[in-house]
Amino acid sequence: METKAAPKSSPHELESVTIRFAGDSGDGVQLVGTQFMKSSAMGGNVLSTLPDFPAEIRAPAGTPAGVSGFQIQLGSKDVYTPGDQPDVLVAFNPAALKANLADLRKGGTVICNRDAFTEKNLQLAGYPANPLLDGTLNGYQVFDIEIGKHTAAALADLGMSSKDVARCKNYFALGLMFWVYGRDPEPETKSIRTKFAKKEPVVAESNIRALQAGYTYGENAEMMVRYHVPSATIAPGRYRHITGNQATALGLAAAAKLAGRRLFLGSYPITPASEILHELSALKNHQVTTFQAEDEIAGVTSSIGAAFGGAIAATNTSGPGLALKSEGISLALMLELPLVIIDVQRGGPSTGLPTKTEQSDLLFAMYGRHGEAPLPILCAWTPADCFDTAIEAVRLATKYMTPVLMLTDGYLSLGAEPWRIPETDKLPKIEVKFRTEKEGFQPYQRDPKTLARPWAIPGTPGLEHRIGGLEKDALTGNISYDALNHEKMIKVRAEKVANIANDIPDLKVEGDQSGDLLVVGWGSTYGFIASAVKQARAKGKKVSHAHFRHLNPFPKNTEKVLKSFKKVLIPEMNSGQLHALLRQEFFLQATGMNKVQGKPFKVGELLAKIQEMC
Amino acid sequence: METKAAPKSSPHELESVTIRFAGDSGDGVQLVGTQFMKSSAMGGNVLSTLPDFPAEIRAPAGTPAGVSGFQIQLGSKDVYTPGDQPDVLVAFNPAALKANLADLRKGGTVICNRDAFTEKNLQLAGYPANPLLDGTLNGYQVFDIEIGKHTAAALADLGMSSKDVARCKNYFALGLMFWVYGRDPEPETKSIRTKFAKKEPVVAESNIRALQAGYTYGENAEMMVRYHVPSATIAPGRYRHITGNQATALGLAAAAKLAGRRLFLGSYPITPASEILHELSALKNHQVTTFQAEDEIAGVTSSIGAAFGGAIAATNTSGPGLALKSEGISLALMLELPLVIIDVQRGGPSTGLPTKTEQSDLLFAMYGRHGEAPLPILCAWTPADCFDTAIEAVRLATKYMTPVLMLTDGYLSLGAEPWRIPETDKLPKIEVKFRTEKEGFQPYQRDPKTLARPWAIPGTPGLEHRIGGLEKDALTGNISYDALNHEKMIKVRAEKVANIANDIPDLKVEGDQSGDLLVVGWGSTYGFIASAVKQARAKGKKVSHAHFRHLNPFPKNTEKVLKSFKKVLIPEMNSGQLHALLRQEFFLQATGMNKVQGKPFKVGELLAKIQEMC
Amino acid sequence: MTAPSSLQSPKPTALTKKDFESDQTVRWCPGCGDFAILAAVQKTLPTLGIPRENFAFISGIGCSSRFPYYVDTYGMHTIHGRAPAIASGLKISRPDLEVWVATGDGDGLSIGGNHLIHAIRRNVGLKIVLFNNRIYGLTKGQFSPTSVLGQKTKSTPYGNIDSPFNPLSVALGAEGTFVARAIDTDAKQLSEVLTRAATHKGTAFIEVLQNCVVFNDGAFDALKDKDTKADAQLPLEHGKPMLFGKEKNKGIRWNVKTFQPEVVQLGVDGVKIEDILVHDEHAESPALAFMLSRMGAPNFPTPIGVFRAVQTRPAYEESVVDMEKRTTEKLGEGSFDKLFSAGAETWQVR
Amino acid sequence: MTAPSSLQSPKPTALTKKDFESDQTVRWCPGCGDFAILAAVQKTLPTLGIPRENFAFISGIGCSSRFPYYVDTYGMHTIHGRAPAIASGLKISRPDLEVWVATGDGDGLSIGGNHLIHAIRRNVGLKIVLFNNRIYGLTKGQFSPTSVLGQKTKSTPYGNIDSPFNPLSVALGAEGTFVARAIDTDAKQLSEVLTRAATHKGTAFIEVLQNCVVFNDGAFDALKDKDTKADAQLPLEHGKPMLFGKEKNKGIRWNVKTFQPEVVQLGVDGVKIEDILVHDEHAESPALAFMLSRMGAPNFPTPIGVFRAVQTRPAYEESVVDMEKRTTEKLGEGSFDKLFSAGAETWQVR
Ligand SMILES: Cc1ncc(C[n+]2csc(CCOP(=O)(O)OP(=O)(O)O)c2C)c(N)n1
Ligand SMILES: Cc1ncc(C[n+]2csc(CCOP(=O)(O)OP(=O)(O)O)c2C)c(N)n1
Ligand code: SF4
Ligand code: SF4
Ligand SMILES: [Mg+2]
Ligand SMILES: [Mg+2]
Repeated sequence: METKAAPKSSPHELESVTIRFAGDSGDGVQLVGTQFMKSSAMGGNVLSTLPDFPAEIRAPAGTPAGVSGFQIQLGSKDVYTPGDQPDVLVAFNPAALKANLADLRKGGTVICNRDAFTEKNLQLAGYPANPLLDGTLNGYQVFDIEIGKHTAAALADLGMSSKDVARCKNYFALGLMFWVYGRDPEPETKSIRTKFAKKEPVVAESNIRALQAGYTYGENAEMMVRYHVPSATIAPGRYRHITGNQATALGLAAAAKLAGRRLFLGSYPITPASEILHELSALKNHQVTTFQAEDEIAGVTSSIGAAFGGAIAATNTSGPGLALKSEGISLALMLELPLVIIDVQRGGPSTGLPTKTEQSDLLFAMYGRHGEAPLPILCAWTPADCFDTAIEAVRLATKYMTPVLMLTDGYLSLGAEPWRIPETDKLPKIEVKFRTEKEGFQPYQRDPKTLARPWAIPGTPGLEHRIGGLEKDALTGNISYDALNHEKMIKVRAEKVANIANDIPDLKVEGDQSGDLLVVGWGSTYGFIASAVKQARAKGKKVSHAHFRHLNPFPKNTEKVLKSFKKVLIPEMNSGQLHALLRQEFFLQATGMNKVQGKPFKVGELLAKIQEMC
Repeated sequence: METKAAPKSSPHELESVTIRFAGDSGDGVQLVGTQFMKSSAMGGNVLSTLPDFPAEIRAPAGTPAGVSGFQIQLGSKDVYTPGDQPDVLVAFNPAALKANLADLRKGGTVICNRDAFTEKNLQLAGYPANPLLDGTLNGYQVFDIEIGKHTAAALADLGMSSKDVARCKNYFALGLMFWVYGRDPEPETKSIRTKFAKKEPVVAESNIRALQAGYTYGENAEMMVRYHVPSATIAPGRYRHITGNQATALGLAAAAKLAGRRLFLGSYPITPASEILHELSALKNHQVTTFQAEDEIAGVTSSIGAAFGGAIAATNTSGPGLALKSEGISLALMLELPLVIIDVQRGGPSTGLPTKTEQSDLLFAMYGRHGEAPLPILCAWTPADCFDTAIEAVRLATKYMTPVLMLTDGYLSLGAEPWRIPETDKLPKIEVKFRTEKEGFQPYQRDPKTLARPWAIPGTPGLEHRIGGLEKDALTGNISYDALNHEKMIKVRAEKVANIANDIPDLKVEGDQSGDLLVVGWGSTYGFIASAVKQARAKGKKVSHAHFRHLNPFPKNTEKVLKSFKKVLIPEMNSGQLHALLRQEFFLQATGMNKVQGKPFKVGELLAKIQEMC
Repeated sequence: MTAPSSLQSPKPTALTKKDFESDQTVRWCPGCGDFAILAAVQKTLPTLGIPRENFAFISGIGCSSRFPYYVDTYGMHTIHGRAPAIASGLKISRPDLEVWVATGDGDGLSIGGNHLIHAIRRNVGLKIVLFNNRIYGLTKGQFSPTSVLGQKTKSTPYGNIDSPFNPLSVALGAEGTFVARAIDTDAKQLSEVLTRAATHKGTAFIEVLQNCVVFNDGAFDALKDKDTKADAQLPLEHGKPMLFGKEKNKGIRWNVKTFQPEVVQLGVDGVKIEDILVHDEHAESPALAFMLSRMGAPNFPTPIGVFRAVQTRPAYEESVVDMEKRTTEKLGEGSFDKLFSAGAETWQVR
Repeated sequence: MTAPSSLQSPKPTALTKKDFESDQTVRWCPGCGDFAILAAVQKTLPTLGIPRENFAFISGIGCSSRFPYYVDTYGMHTIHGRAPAIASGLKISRPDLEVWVATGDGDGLSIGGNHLIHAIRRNVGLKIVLFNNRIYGLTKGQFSPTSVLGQKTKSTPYGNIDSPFNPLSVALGAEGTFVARAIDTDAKQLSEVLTRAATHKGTAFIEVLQNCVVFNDGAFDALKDKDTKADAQLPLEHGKPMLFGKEKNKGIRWNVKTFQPEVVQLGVDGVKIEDILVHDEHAESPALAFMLSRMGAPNFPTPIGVFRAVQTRPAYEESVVDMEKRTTEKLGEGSFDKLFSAGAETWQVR
């Protein structure tokens, strides 16, 4: 396929645009979305994406319950979220239109496959009449294109079955979108060839032709308008698209490589955390062991066994699984073995809303163990940031010989963004030293600086020792029922965690260091708050943003930061859990903004609140 | 046995005295203690007792590790604790002396069995020389009596084996103590006859003779001094001795009887909560089902099943078990079924100090579930108070259709006091109504006042319905993934619990309603704080005491009470958990006093702190 | 405790399948084997002569565990793996109810394995239907403890190395008194087994081989395929010789020497009908049933039907009731008075 | 991952029992059966030719679970019921270690039942020693899942109504490849079984009948008593006919009709030695071992020894290593570069 000359009319320039692709599970929506994302990224845009899967495995075809979606925001700068509202909706069938129209910006663009608006499909979608004709779409810019027909025409001479032809529709749509947004279809053509290299040649050929047909259609159709989203300044390097769960998995594997140890993941599948297990289970040539245990308890306890043996041990789960792991985590804490626990938060309580996002496990992470049982807690901000967070979690766990809780959430798990593949030598160092020296070995003798006990693994001659969950003598680790020893141990365990404050970066303020309003967040709200604060500042508001990565201990400058602003706003996807912690620790008077709807804030909502407050 | 005439010299009067009986597991120490307690109670004293068992099941006989103890404080008023320090130590062997001497008040009294101070026993106890002779006991008042010899003499003509004779030593000691404290031995004589009615007559006879011999010994031994602890004003009625775990069990059983329903306890043994299961398992003629499940998870979930079926359902455990129950409790909360969870707190984290007391599960109780999952929390103050607390827990659970967490602890579990058996008609009402009306039935339609949903149990025609752990439609209870419905449900579940504040008594202040210092506590510290505050007030300090029974929600007047004092002191057997909650909820500036040594505060420690603060 | 309401319930009028269909849209994937099981249950229940309100369906989490929502009785969709424990609590405190458990190979054998074997050991009167699709359906396709070696799944991209449980061997090793196997699509045989389970006193455990069209399609095709079925299945019938094959001329003989069963053909090498093992559901020892549970492809046909059905021990809830009765006879009906002085000495203060 | 240190370790010098005695005072009740088991283990370990530092003992909670403290190797006293899972994690990530599990009937079969059967199913190379005293010792005497019917305990004051597990049936139902039974006080036989277990590849499961002097004294007296022992025990020997009794003239015969074993006497009613079942530890099918696991008082002697010992499937950790090797051969040694582009398209921004 040849790339065409300059378009007839010069494209409209946009700072950013949000597009949602939607269709039946079989429509290839995720593929179109990802490929569009990739070409946008290669085209120099910054972007953020979020897929949307039906709650049921395979809800009946053609019904709104079976619609799958993929949303992307791309722009020339400051794109931190997949966008509040699509500007463009690409709907492959009536159900997709039905399920998504309400989200579309008023006046936005609908591109749809007119061929799919048959009697039967309209009925399955629950449309009494054809929305393309009955005024439902008044006020929108509608392009109803016979995608099926055009695709079929383009592939007419390939001798394919009509079912196979229909499968290529998504590439037609992709080609069209390439034309609209001025993307070069060439790399995609290559990519199609590589992807289908092992299949019959006709497969690649047909998809390339469909792509081309879509592109050509845009060019020829008088009515279509082109848009141009100018390039952003992007750091040069090799990139890939990465979801939060992928990034978490790679972060763990990378950390283990950095430490020169095996990674052991003890896991039990649970939405939305399972992909971490899936990703790692494919890394069998990377000194990675994945153990799908019989339950979450075995997930965490097998990891404890592996940690005892010297592995970089981790376990991943979501709320109900974290509940089951509580006793095991408490054991790891008592044994003072390194362990990373990843909680991909979802809607609770109980089974709750498994496929929806929420930030409601913070207090559970903080206090979710019997007895006095503090441990470090950190959280990731964006999908790609899960990578760095996982490495930081491993660093703390091994340096301080402690279980570390890392919080991500349903939004991060599936949300994605381009990720610049790091240079190996720029990655943090993770130094793991096993004790081998017999002389003076005491299982609970602490490093005076970190308060960490030695890691002496089985197989080391002369260091044979026993550890356990009963309270231990502060030096020997033998069982001790002594009253003052217990108090001492309670204190030293707390101190060890509190000390980590000396080893983590200060809380950073984005914007001015003091002012009228500080918006404080943690975790996956980062992008939403950052966008809103930027927009408010652009409007002249004296608002800044501080976002916690470390939730226990808090960074040392936390109080200073919090008290440098007249007001503090704490948006959370829960009923106010960080708020509670900050009140408790710093007597902070703040305003909570709480959304517990299983979905992220909208930038617009946050902006409105900021404007209301300053 | 005849009761003797007035003693030679009139007895010294004491307001209160603390006595500790100590001996080998086989010495019958618990029996002597309990019988002494009973006679003291019948004699009109107020009192509090605490046994002390070795950490090992049956540590080697004759060693300090194998020593068992029983401490009692009796007095003519204001006895709320088993006493800080024994004034009198009754030691049956050298190991008992060794293990307990350090606790004895300087200048206190040691009564011991001289016959037991043999070479071998001294060695087992770890005494290089005989402490009765080498000055170890300088500064104490020592009565080393050949208890063995005297007992043998008294039973000489009964033809018993020397082993059987030795078994009666404890009654000799009891008789002696009866004489010292002016107790009437007659009821005890009767009690012995009843107790051994089914055994050979010689058994009762020998024990009675030993009792008598001890009493006579006291009378004849020139050196012994008599004490008199005047009677207290005690409400008339029928009394029994009751431990916290017994009281909890009876409270649950009584609550079920009051509700006219079966009690179902799903349980798994764990120290120090097991006795609740033991007690209830003996009540098979009381419509009580005890189910010893395979683990704590099955303990709580079987109870949920029973609650669904209409039983008054409860589950009891300690820290590690509570951790395992977290997911199940979250389900009960989502199902909105009544359930009482009893956590007998012990030293944590992990296995920790299983036989020691602690108050370190408060924040875990509060936040120990994933998602937004609030539930009512209450705690018991004294052993007998566990009875009322359990009834209150059942009342709230059934009235509000919610799981309720009740906290007791290791100290309460074994600690005991006389309990006035309540008149049935004075017990609280517990009204349980099952929905039977078909018309308009909706599983999640709420009572407008309590916000409770209806309890519609299987077997009711026409009310067939399904409930589950996924988020539910606010009315029908069907699965709902709707965003706003979820938020609504999160709010209503929280509101239901918060509303309970309208249904519980105000926080009561003991002492003046305002002043220099308020000492705030919760749970088993009650007696210790009450004693200390009384003593400080007696010294003219402007100090008062407020003690929480309801920890979530807090009573409505809490803030007002807290802010009526210049300073607030919060003593807790943890690192400051109630403190954290009060800071968080009321921005309270207070002083924490934290003891995490696996044992209760001493009244003296508290008093010193109060005096330091005001 | 008897539900006050169930006492009032009138004689069950003739119920139909429709009475057991709830108003909730069934949300399994089109073609899922769960539909057939649902239909079989809905067809069987009205034949049992039990009022609808006396049924309770308890499930854990999984595609299969959505079951209770679709049956118009009492029901609880609980948490992952705990259904047998929840159901035990219900049945023990309410022996008047018919308590069914719907569970999956993940729910029942992975996370819930312990509750399952303990319920079976105690012989709690539950009807446990385990939907075995050898995969985790709801979480989109990880291997389960019944997945076969080498199976490629989301979490075993290079093939499964966990050797599987045999659910029936597990149930028999856990002292099962009623143990059976059925196939989702064989409605008649499935209904028969369900009916038998319904009347069993104690735990009835039924493994239903169930097709997951999305993540493990065709797992049981050899057993279902018209052409291979007769050779692949060994239908168990109490008191009947174990014959199979299109002509019913193949059979199972016991080889005492190897202590193993072997497949023989009637008439070949002098094999007579008397040489063929006779099925005995009621054998006191579970050894026969256990041996049968070990049979399957490639060397043996897979037995289908009731492996074991004995009433050698009381149902747990019967023992509970009995113990209460005996204790009450001995100690008298409980009263507040008895309660408060339970196991303690009392005294009077005036 | 091989411990760097274990590579450096010199040839094991001749170890003795003393080398395996830790400095901690043993804190069981005087007379407890655990002492004998400890002694047997401490005596067996030095005979295995394995460096001391390569042993790890993992336990849960219970009297029996205090075991690791007393053995001077690496050890972990973990939480209740989880030892098999913790030990699995250790063994899988460190196949070079010898990982032993000490557990009780409560720890291993009640709360820990699921981890136990899953470890056995996977055939993880653990040596699991289950101290069966039919009681919860540490928590002072509640019944356990192996307590007998009617047993009076702290939580069953009127007698136990929970019918017990047979630990060996459970292990066999869970696909056990090595299943054995021993008695605490029979040091010789116990040591033999321990030695056999030590060399088994895969999970070795050993039930040790253990006396709790305090809460369930004498539970196994009939098996131990000099006078009754010979009739009460059936010592299993591979390849040998199953004979027992003081004169070794009683034996076990298989009754094909009833599909049950029966006790016969040599010479009586024409019973010959050839009629007696011959023990086969290595039988591919677990049916024989299962049948043996069902035998016991009052109608049968209790078999003691190795019921089953097969190497029909690889140990789990071997499969893990093998899978890694094969994958690495196919995909090449992992590097950061490969890691970061795993399963994804990449592109260059300049
Ligand atoms: C505590 C907990 N862990 C994990 C999950 C996630 N989860 C839900 S269903 C399921 C497995 C379902 O498999 P199976 O029981 O075989 O049911 P199927 O979907 O195949 O019918 C898992 C792992 C959960 N809901 N809760
Ligand atoms: C989670 C948890 N639940 C309960 C307990 C209490 N507990 C400790 S040991 C034990 C039972 C021990 O029985 P068994 O395993 O047979 O060991 P034994 O003491 O008889 O050797 C129980 C219930 C605990 N420590 N942790
Ligand atoms: S995923 Fe499989 S088991 Fe689940 S509904 Fe779909 S076909 Fe059925
Ligand atoms: S209680 Fe029983 S098992 Fe525990 S140490 Fe004592 S005798 Fe042994
Ligand atoms: Mg399944
Ligand atoms: Mg035991």
